[in-house]
Amino acid sequence: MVTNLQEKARYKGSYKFSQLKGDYSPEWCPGCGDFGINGALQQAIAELGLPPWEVAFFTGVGCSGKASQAVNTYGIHTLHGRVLPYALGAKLTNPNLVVVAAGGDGDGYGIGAGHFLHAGRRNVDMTYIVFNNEVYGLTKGQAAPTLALGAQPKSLPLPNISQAINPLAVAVSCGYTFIARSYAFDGKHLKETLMKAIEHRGMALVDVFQPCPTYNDLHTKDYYSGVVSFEGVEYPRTYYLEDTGYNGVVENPTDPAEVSQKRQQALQKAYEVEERVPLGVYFQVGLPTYDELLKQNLPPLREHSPVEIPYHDDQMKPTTDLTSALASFVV
Amino acid sequence: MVTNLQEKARYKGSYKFSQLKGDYSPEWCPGCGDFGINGALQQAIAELGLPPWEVAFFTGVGCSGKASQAVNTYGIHTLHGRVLPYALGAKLTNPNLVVVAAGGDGDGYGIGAGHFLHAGRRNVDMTYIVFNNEVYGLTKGQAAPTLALGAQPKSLPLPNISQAINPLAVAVSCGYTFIARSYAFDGKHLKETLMKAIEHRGMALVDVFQPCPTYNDLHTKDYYSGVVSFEGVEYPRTYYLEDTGYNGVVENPTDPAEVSQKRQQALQKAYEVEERVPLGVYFQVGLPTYDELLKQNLPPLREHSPVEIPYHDDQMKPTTDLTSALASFVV
Amino acid sequence: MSRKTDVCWMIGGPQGSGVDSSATLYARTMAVAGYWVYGKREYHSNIKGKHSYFQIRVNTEPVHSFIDPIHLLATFEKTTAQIHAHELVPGGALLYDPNTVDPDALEMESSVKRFPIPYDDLIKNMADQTGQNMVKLAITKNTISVAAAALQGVPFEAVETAILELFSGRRAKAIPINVLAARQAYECVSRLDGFEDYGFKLVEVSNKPEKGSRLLMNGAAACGVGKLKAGCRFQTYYSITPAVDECIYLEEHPEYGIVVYQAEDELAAINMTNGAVLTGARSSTATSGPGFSLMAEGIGWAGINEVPTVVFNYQRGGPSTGLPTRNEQGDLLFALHTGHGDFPKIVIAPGDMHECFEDAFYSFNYAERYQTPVIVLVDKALANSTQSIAQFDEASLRVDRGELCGPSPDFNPDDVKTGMQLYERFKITESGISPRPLLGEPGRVHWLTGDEHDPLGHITEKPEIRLQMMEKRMKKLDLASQEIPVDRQYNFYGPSQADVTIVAWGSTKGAVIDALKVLEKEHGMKVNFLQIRMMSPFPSEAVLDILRQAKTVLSIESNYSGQLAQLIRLRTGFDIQHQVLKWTGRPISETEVVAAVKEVAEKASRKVVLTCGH
Amino acid sequence: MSRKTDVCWMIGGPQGSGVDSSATLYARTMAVAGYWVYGKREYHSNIKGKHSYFQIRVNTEPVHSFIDPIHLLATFEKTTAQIHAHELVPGGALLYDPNTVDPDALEMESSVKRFPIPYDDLIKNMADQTGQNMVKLAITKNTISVAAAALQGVPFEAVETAILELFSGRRAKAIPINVLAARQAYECVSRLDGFEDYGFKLVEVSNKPEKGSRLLMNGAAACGVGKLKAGCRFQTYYSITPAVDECIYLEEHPEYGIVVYQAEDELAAINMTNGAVLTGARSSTATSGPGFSLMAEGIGWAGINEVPTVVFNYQRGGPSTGLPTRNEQGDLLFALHTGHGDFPKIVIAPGDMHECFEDAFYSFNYAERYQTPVIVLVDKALANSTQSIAQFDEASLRVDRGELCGPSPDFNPDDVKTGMQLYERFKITESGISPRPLLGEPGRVHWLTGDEHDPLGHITEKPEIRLQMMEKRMKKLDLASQEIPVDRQYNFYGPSQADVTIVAWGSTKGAVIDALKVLEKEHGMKVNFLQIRMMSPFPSEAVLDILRQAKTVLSIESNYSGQLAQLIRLRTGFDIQHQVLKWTGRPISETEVVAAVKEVAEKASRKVVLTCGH
Ligand SMILES: Cc1ncc(C[n+]2csc(CCOP(=O)(O)OP(=O)(O)O)c2C)c(N)n1
Ligand SMILES: Cc1ncc(C[n+]2csc(CCOP(=O)(O)OP(=O)(O)O)c2C)c(N)n1
Ligand code: SF4
Ligand code: SF4
Ligand SMILES: [Mg+2]
Ligand SMILES: [Mg+2]
Repeated sequence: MVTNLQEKARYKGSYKFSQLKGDYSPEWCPGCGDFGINGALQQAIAELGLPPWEVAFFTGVGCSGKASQAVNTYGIHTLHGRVLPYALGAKLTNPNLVVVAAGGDGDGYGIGAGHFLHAGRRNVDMTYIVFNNEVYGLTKGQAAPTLALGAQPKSLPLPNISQAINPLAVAVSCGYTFIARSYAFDGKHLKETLMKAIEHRGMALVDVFQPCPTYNDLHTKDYYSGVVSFEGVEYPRTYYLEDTGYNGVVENPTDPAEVSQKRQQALQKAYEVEERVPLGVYFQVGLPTYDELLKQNLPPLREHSPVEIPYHDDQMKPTTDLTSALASFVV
Repeated sequence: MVTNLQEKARYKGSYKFSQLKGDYSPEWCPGCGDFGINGALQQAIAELGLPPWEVAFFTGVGCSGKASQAVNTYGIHTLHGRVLPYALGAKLTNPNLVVVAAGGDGDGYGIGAGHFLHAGRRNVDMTYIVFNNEVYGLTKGQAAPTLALGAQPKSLPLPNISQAINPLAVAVSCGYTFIARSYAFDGKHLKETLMKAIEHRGMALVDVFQPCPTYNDLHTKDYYSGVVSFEGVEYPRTYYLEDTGYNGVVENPTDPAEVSQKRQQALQKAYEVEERVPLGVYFQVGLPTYDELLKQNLPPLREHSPVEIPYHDDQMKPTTDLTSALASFVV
Repeated sequence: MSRKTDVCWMIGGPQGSGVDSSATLYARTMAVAGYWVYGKREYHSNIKGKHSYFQIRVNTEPVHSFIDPIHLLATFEKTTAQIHAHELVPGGALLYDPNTVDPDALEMESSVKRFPIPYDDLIKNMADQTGQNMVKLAITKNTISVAAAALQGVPFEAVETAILELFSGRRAKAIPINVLAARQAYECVSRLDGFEDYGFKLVEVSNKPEKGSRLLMNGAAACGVGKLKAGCRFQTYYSITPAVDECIYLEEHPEYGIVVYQAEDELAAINMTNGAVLTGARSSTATSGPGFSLMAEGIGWAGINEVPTVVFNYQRGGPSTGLPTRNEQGDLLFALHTGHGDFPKIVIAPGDMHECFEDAFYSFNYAERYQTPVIVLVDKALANSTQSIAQFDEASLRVDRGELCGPSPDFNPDDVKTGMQLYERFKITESGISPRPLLGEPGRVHWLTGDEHDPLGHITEKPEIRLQMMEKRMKKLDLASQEIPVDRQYNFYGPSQADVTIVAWGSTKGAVIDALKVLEKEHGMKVNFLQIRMMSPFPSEAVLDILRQAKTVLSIESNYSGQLAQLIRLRTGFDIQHQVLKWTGRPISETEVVAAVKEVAEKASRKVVLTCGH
Repeated sequence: MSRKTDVCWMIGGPQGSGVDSSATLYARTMAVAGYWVYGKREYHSNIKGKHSYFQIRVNTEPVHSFIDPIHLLATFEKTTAQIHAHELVPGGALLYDPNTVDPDALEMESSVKRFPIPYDDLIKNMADQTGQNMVKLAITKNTISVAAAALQGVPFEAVETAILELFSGRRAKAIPINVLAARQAYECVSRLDGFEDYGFKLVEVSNKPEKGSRLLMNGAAACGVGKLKAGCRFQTYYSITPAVDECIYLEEHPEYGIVVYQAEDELAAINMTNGAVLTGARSSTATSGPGFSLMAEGIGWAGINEVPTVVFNYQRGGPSTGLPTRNEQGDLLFALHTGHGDFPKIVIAPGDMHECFEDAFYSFNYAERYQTPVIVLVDKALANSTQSIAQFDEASLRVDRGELCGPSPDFNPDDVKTGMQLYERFKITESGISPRPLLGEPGRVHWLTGDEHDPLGHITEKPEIRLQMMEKRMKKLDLASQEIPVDRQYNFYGPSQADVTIVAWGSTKGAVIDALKVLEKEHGMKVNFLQIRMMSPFPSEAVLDILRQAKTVLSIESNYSGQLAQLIRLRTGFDIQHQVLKWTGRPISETEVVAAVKEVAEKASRKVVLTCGH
């Protein structure tokens, strides 16, 4: 996959991921998967050698939302459910930024569902990480839209009577060009997945299973690191898609047959979470990004990004020539 | 499929659909597909013999939104993008109503995308009709989220640079239990599809292709009623899924294999819109509805619907006994 | 040493460590012993680890607020001792864990009595006695802290009864171990040095309230109870602090058949409520600042469609996400003007538990009678504070459903046409109120729309209809103003002539009520108090009358800009010259009110900024 | 018969039938002929079929409003004639299609001159001459209507020039047929009975403005031009009437590189704008009532994070969906109080095209200088009305980006640590303003959060920081109040001493300005006018000064509740005794202002309700 990230990788090896760990403590509960995700993200950024000040890390509101406060890049803790609009606004005006958005499953698939869906349509070059813990952590464990029908984690007084959405299938259905899943405490896999997502040119979703020991006693660390018995044989709960020969990457994006086949394969795989849990890249396709398409429509963007186009001189006199703007009004 | 609609079908044959056509003129443009959809809905209601006053017809805001104003049932023209919450609120408090929601593709898949997605999770027993014309009609033809990447209907100054979502695939991914597609000017098929949707117990989506002659010159009436040439043979543009042996109905909802197979089939079919356009029921499964599940959790609902539970006497004295509500506070 | 009538206990600790249960038990113990209590809860927007505390004032008379000084600080770790020890009055008591806290290192009055509690020993003891696991037993530290009741001269029976009452149902199996823990601690404290001459033991209550005659609860629950009494059948919410407490309370009472629906966002919450109300089911939604900001459009739809929707906004520290778990009265002006365009809103703000219950009950009456949205402004301090109160007065309540037209009398089930008859939902009437049909009623077919409409509910842009419809809707507020009893619009406390007149609203009421007594008794000041309950329609004339007669008017509010003072100026032209404001997110105490009134009286300060509380 | 200096032309017809293009052509024709014009557009929320009309006032002097009586009504179907004929002045002219309209059946002044236009014959003629299809030619009916210019004594050259100018680029191929249509009609009218003695021919303009010295445009475009001049690089919107007009205008100018992003809803629109602003790109969003109601939360986030976001709210008839295509000034109080909690907002309201341009330009300066959201309130009448105006004054404009700290001077690309240095984005300063870094700048790493925060932008719930941060943010409004030039806060027109002082805002300005002249000249009344442009921070002292000196104060607003009058009372205590209000969704005319002022002066009416216009 072609990436514009190479030129950004100026600081490979020049700092350690631990330098990205700030003084601010997000005060997550002991054993919370959020620690794992934040750590992996710091590692991914450091390993990619990105200049931290060119990374803009946006988060929603929730336990997960505090992640942006605890990483020493530009960190923007936005509003509940609105992380994607913020991230998109920044990326579209300054494409030079590496934009990473993250938030809870309530944040992203619940109140933010509309933006989640529409971000797929735009294919802006950025990464979106969802902390999938099946609950609303920060408000004390209500059902998130990822919680299965009938499930009753310890925080719920009564069983959940709503179905879960399938976020990966939704992502496929609305145009995400990179769709992956990982697990908060599989540090290596998560870090690598995040690196791939950041390197991907286009809108990338990484859904991360995240144990919430305080409220979710169904899908715990033990659950994910446990085994499944199938016809007498024991298998680890999670496995890597790549290990099974699965290849989610579209080799030739202009071949509709391949795109369609890889898409259907992803949709099928997205539903295989009942027993064993596949991790990895479900789908990836290289399509023109929104930023690129914008240039076709707006000539000045071919030379400057929006934030760079000049509009005043040293004396702060505005330099924009209004002739063409006013042409049709002059009498 | 079991339905509770039989008992409602008290007025079969006792009125004509034309009696449902009110005095209010929605003032759609000549040739607009909205006429077809509204007519088919009136026919479906009349043919099912529903008492019109027990039908609550909710719509969003747009050209399509005016539909509820032009049918002589209870008609509620809600807010742009919010038709589903309104409809759900009414159905959950008075399950005796036959609730039909409708709106534009901008309304439902655009600004209303979050509700669209979450309505799938709840499986409330109601019908949702989307007028899919690929544009924002009432605000003069901007791109709706159903408009394909690169498309440029006559209302757009520049080609669309966002991808389209696949509404049927999204619906599958978030739990709709009835998913169908029809066409505004295929009156018979549309009427029958709407009848099936209304009869279905659970959340039903009917996505209807709707020509907008004023702004959408890509997918016109001529387009849909036209033919496709394939290897020298001409086929009508639209065809019925059922005619090809396709069966979207899950026969045994408790059989995960069948559910999964029918779901994948629907997901696959949802993407076959490029050349020929399949109409019909893509997917249907009978699952407990939200209204039913609520009864498990709330004992009084087993006897009364929420709106019926009494709470005052003839003298308007409140009759609710607060003993159990206050029990834990009494000292 | 003479016993006291008014003392204040505090417990603190990391969030999630059981501070709340400890306080609940302590409060109940005191109530069981016949005292009146008021408890204030402070916590971070965090699940585990950050510092939280609970402060409980105990009094021999009914009490409505807290005071700043504390007499007894119960701690079981270091942070609490470090943060709060300085708040202890001279001669107060510090309970601490000698393993983690060195009292000499604390900033506090030297006369504070030190009571080391050997938590680990006590727990080890219990483990030995019961054979239970020490780690599991650690949670009983909270019960141990409660045993400080001994220091206040409260008999152990009260603690035991409180435990029995609290651990009911599923939790009953925890009774023995908690009783054991409490007893050990009680005895341990009683044996400690300084126990006897600890100076803040409580006077025994002489006219002990009858058992069962009172309630010990918070404002969120009081609102919930009021909704149940009103027959509310549908409550939507999207989890948010502090509104979620009311919703959880309602969820815990499935026996009333109220559907509590966790919506996907607040847009769904408000609009589902609007939809539900149309069927005739009394329905409401509850939210806080950020969620309330998302409801503006939906409230407007209810306004133009004359839909009786009830919205509870539990105010917290703003703007934006702000201080999610802290107190503020910062949404008043926003609530009054929420939604674009002009439409009638009824906005009320209860000031205590009884008013929470009443206003929750009456909000549905107002909504249905005036067919317009009602916004109830609660604040976090009211929602989360615990108070012992007299039982609610249910006898005087009456349901008012407003004008309902009912199904058409001409309806004949055999004649479909009679069911299909149209109905003028928005008929122009003298009062502005048009009899309301419900979805599903035969012979009442009509339309609703967010657009301007004619009497049938059909969209119209005709200027002459527009003219009438706006007037029709808006004049319902005049009617409400006339009909709603005056004491539900405002309350007046204290002498009719006074040196200072306080104006306040919401949770601050309690502190002012209590301060009036202190100001009179201890400072010889004549102060009276105008509490505003109804913000829209505003009781302009009455308020102006009162303020015009007042010598010195002083407003007290928990917000930066003096929003009630602004509202008063907007509605009456009266410009309040002295404003007492607090915006640290911490509620206002009796202590602060007393001091502020004195400051204004003595120095004529234009603005007094309160800052007490951690 | 003496020629006139001021006449009013109207055209009407079903929506989608070309009424707008006809009016555009007519207005340009008149401008080309040297006149000054003001055009008002009325249409339904509908795509095709419903009645719409356009009214154009032509004057030999600059004109800023419309008048109610019309002198010439151009129709090509029945409805328009039926609805509007009665508005014709005695001796006015009706152009009609004799095939569809029977003038005898119309309610109108008997002295109105009737000019039957044989549309079908004219079109048939053209078809014969050009060989083109008659159905396609039907659209030229609109061009034909314009030819009524003949009646007003305007030379055909003006029509022809206007056609040439309008049909440029892709549309140039339509020139010949339109010129032909116009010429035929012009000649046809000139030959009709009554042509010669039609009494409302126009005086020729003596001091004809130089060609190219003026602009003929509407307020939405003027705002768009102002944004381009300001260097706005990112504009989000979600289509809505009437805000969408500004967005379409900007989309049509890709040459400026402004990204115009059609978001999925208004929540995305406002929050994307907030995100974009962080990079330093000047960004804004535009919406109307329902969309604005959805932006409250996002605006609050900008407030607490001191983000210079610019929001244009194009007011239309509310509440709710209301009257989507009609005028209202109903969002003032909502805009001032939008969003829960207290945070500083700058709210301005331009009153004419030049102010639209200016305010659009300066809104970005204000936003960046005071680092807080700016809300610009336009109204539909201003947005959609066409006016001939002098060219914009660009020379005096200066960009003010406020305090930007820029990248760290210590940054050394070879030393990653220098890039990672932290920066106190929310440093507490005297003025409340902290120098602002932009995302991506090395050595300026900091955080933003909707929660209360410390100088670095880390969440805090510490009371002492909260205390300061609220003050820091809020006091920026005081600074704005001091710094922003007075004439951008309010304008004062007319004699300093007057019998009546009018207070108004927004689009109503034009009608008042024009009415002042009429009141003086025709009624001998001394009237002056205070126009408020800046609603927050409010110029309280200046306004109170002016109003205190006034004899009779009268406010004129296009809303039900007199929102500006309320604001004035809120901010100054001054209670305006006479209110002129209009809430039919139709803008206020010069005619109405004149009549209302006279009524108040003569009868001291407390409330005058205006209702003119269809
Ligand atoms: C508009 C709005 N509504 C509600 C809230 C309250 N709230 C804060 S966090 C949260 C949900 C958190 O759940 P999730 O997004 O899954 O994150 P998690 O805590 O599980 O990481 C909610 C509802 C809010 N901040 N804003
Ligand atoms: C909150 C809000 N934003 C914007 C609008 C303006 N608006 C009215 S209809 C419409 C879109 C209509 O498109 P669609 O939903 O596809 O319906 P159609 O007209 O195509 O039937 C919009 C954006 C509105 N009414 N409310
Ligand atoms: S509540 Fe759950 S998600 Fe939140 S910090 Fe604790 S463990 Fe993590
Ligand atoms: S604009 Fe399109 S959708 Fe709207 S009424 Fe006209 S044809 Fe129908
Ligand atoms: Mg979560
Ligand atoms: Mg559409």
